[in-house]
Amino acid sequence: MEIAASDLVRMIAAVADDLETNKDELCRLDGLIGDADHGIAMALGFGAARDAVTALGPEAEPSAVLNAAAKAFLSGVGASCGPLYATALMRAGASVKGKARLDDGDAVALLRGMETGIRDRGKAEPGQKTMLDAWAPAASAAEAALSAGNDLPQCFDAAVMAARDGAEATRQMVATKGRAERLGDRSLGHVDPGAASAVMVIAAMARALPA
Amino acid sequence: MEIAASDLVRMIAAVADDLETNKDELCRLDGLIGDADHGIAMALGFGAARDAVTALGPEAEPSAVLNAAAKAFLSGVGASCGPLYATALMRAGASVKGKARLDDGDAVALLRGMETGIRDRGKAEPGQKTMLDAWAPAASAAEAALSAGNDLPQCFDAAVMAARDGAEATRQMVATKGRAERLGDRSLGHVDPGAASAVMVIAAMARALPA
Amino acid sequence: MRTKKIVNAGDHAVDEMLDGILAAHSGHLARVAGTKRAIVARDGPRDGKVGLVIGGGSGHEPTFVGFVGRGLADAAAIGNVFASPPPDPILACTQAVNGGAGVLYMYGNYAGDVMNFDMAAEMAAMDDIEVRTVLTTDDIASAPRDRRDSRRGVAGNFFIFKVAGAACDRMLDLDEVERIARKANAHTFTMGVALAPCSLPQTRRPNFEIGAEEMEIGMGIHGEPGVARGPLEPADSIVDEMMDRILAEMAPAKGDRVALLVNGLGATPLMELYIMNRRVRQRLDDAGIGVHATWVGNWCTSLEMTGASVTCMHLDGELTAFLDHPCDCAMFRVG
Amino acid sequence: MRTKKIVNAGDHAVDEMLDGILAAHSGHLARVAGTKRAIVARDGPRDGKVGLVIGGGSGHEPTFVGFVGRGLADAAAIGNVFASPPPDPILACTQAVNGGAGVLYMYGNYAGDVMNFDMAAEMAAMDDIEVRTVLTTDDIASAPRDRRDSRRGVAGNFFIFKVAGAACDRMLDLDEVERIARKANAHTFTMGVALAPCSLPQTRRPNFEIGAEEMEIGMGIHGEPGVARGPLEPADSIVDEMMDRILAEMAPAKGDRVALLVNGLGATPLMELYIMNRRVRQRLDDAGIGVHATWVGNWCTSLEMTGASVTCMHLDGELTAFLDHPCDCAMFRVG
Ligand SMILES: Nc1ncnc2c1ncn2[C@@H]1O[C@H](COP(=O)(O)OP(=O)(O)O)[C@@H](O)[C@H]1O
Ligand SMILES: Nc1ncnc2c1ncn2[C@@H]1O[C@H](COP(=O)(O)OP(=O)(O)O)[C@@H](O)[C@H]1O
Ligand SMILES: [Mg+2]
Ligand SMILES: [Mg+2]
Ligand SMILES: [Mg+2]
Ligand SMILES: [Mg+2]
Repeated sequence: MEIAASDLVRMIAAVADDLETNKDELCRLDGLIGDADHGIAMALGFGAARDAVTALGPEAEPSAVLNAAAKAFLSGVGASCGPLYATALMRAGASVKGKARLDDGDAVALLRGMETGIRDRGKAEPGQKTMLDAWAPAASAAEAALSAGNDLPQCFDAAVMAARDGAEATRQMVATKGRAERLGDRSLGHVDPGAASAVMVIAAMARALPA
Repeated sequence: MEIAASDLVRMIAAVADDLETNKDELCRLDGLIGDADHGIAMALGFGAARDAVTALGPEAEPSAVLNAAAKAFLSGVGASCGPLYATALMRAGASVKGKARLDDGDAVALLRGMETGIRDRGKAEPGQKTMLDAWAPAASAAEAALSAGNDLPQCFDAAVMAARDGAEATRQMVATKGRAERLGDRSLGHVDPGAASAVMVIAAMARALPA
Repeated sequence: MRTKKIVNAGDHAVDEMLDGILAAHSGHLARVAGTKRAIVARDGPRDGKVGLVIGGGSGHEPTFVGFVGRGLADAAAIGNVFASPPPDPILACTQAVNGGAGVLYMYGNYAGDVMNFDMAAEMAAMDDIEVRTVLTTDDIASAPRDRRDSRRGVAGNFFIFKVAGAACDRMLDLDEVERIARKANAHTFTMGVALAPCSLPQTRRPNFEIGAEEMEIGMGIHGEPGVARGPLEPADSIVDEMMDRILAEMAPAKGDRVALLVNGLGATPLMELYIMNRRVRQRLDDAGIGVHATWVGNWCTSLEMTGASVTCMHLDGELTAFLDHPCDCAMFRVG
Repeated sequence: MRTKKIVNAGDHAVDEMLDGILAAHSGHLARVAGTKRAIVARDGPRDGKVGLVIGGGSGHEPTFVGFVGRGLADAAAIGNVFASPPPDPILACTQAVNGGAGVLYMYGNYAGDVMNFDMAAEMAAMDDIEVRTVLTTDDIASAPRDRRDSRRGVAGNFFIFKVAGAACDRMLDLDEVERIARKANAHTFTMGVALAPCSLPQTRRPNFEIGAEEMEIGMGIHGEPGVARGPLEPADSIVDEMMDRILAEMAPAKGDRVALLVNGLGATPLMELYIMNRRVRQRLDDAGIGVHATWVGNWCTSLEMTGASVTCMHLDGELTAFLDHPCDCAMFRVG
């Protein structure tokens, strides 16, 4: 399978749509251990990203699409997820720099690029009850699936499943990063909203892969 | 029957007790067409009156008891019912001035004195949906009962019944005095809280008449 | 289920509040000796100056006590929550601020306040203190225009007291102060809405019931019902309804100027008040009316009621000068 | 069932609020040209002065935008409700206030703000503007004492920004301003409680659930849960719990002095805040601590959250002088 810039545009639009749909549920989750705005910020960010990439000309390369999304996300949102996803998208863009179309390996590298961006910006490690607890296993699962000879949809499916398990696992974690850090044990029993939205992001990307 | 100063003290204490008990209900009524504080003010006022008259020496005359109650009410409360009841008690005191004990006629005159005080201070007429709509028929009913040859408990019973009917009739009235005046038709259907408390005042006095 | 409040015994709330106010603002305020609820300005009352006494029930803070200070009110008599003070503290204020030039009473037009202040004025007369009274009646929703005198006073107190206090501070005589106070009142127009009730510290129960999608239009500041109930509208529609009525009453000419107060009733965030102010300004701009000054905040509250009011004071040169005159109160400063 | 608010579209609330703020306070505030959410003081930034940029999410008004003005912050970058501003408006503020002596960023210690301000600082470095950052961490309930640096900033911002702004206004250099700002933060101690939640204009749903008889202890200012939940106590007990912890951390000597802030979170009436202040003073009096100055009111809010916090700034001569230094902001004035 090959992913063109126009496919990336469609994937980002799919993410934006799903987050818009799930905005309220993400706010509800954030209300339990945070400040109830995560859905708003994510929908705003990917909405801005979608608008920016949709406005690009057909000559834009994949990395240009991801950079445009990163910039729009960064200036459109703020909050915690703004710098995190902006950096993720920027790093994803860097990971596919110079390519006109992405092959399966590039697409999996893109996922890892996003994960690295989040890790670099947030300075979190897995286990601290953040979105990284979805992104890190997702990137690894996609890589493992690719090494095992699977095709890209299968790699993405593996990523989605790993993200979902990772998000679910945050329930058992005590937050030591982000706003929930001050809650101590009171953060137990709740899914991290950033991990929950990460599942939605990856799942929407998977769904919108070119057929 | 004869009413001594000590009986008046007991009657005032009975009023204070009943208002304390019914404070919440009066606040609720006031909440519907006013500012929800009528029970607080009435309980406070008669409570202050009770404390003041209980502290009087045994040599105090009935008019002195009523004057002391009036002063305590006046400085203890404020609101609308403060000046109204303070003036009522002052006028009642004036109406029995110089008497060491009150006979039936004096006691009925005392009720009329209270009514006159409220009327003078508030410049209301019956029909304006105020406490006067209980006090005016009550005083008249007591006078009529006395002329018809009834004893004092019967006169007070007549007053209570007339007050109750009068209060009930305020439901059908549009307020044109007091805080509820600005409501216009929205005051319809609700009993005036001052009329409701007037019933309690008169009923408690009746109950505490000397046996 | 009791409403939630940070209080001790409900019956002590007012006196404990005043203790807290005097602790915080001892540079501005003091109790009149021997009283609990007569609060006088440390700097303000003086010989030859008309004394300004304001007052009313508690629960509207910073109105009234917060407006006591140099250039504004000389003293405030404080009642129970939503209850006029009795004559005693009013009289104590009167005596404390009497500088031989007479004393002006100013307060909202409520039956209870009128009776208590009038009784105090009668007592003051026995001390040979000349007292005049100017009632505030700025709530345009509370009675039709031809019965302006039976309207109640609400947030417009802010402007009306301010102007009168400035007139006193400039040592004008009682006639002149009274004229200016009446003029300030006549030029001030308020309309409010409430979204959710307050509750008294003693009852700890909502003062009224209101539906989840409703608002009360033309609400008073004691939780009294307003003139009508309607569905909760967007901010711009609410403001439009207020401004339609205010502009119709005020009948300004193009180029006229106003002072603005967008007032919160206690539980409405500044965010919402400023969103309202945006629309107020659009409406005034459209009508060609200039804005001399704007205050936005909780200036005349109704405990924790949710809602807001808009007040316009229709200015001329005289009112503007008095409004701009400096004042220095515990909770309000100009200049 | 949606919570009740006076708003138009929830997504427009912040920009409409800023429109309303700029309309009301055009004498104090302006947008940085070409931006929507970078607000700069009309009088403040100047050559040779360290520029002070503050900022954070909306919903805390008058924090942050109300503290922009001569003698305090030079500019504020405004985010969505409870959301850090992105780097763009922070950078625009930085450029607007740069007087060649460096720029200080001050804001509450939240992950989102740190990431966005740090990105802005990196961009400013590319413009050769030297930026330093001092985070506020006054919320003593948010982490143990040995992890002071991971505490969050809450109402104590009021004092900390004020002192730093004064240091800038006195034209001290960046090292000195930074030292004083850090000292101000280290000397400031806040603890809060919440009784009822706020709701965002977009969600119109309570940010958290809380029982009818409960309070949240050690609450943040975004509706985040606090450190514990307990039964609602009388005012004096609540204050005692706060003051026990504040005094234990502050460890004042007899005769020391503090500045006090009794802060409402948005929907708590002044009456309750002053009742709290009464008890705060009793506790300080008992401990032999003097009070230099007291502010009581809604200074750092969380939309319409019900609740309050107490902040003590432990003063010495230097902090006192900076606290007393005049400032003139749209929503806060000293001197
Ligand atoms: N340092 C970090 N590294 C990775 N993820 C983080 C970090 N800090 C916060 N997050 C994520 O951000 C999410 C919250 O995002 P959001 O609600 O948009 O921001 P805010 O906390 O500023 O309101 C958390 O649920 C968590 O997953
Ligand atoms: N002018 C008046 N004459 C007689 N009664 C009056 C008058 N004004 C008000 N009242 C009575 O006072 C009652 C309200 O008393 P209260 O709640 O104590 O005072 P407030 O209205 O000041 O809160 C009304 O229900 C009415 O019966
Ligand atoms: Mg959040
Ligand atoms: Mg009442
Ligand atoms: Mg009342
Ligand atoms: Mg947030």
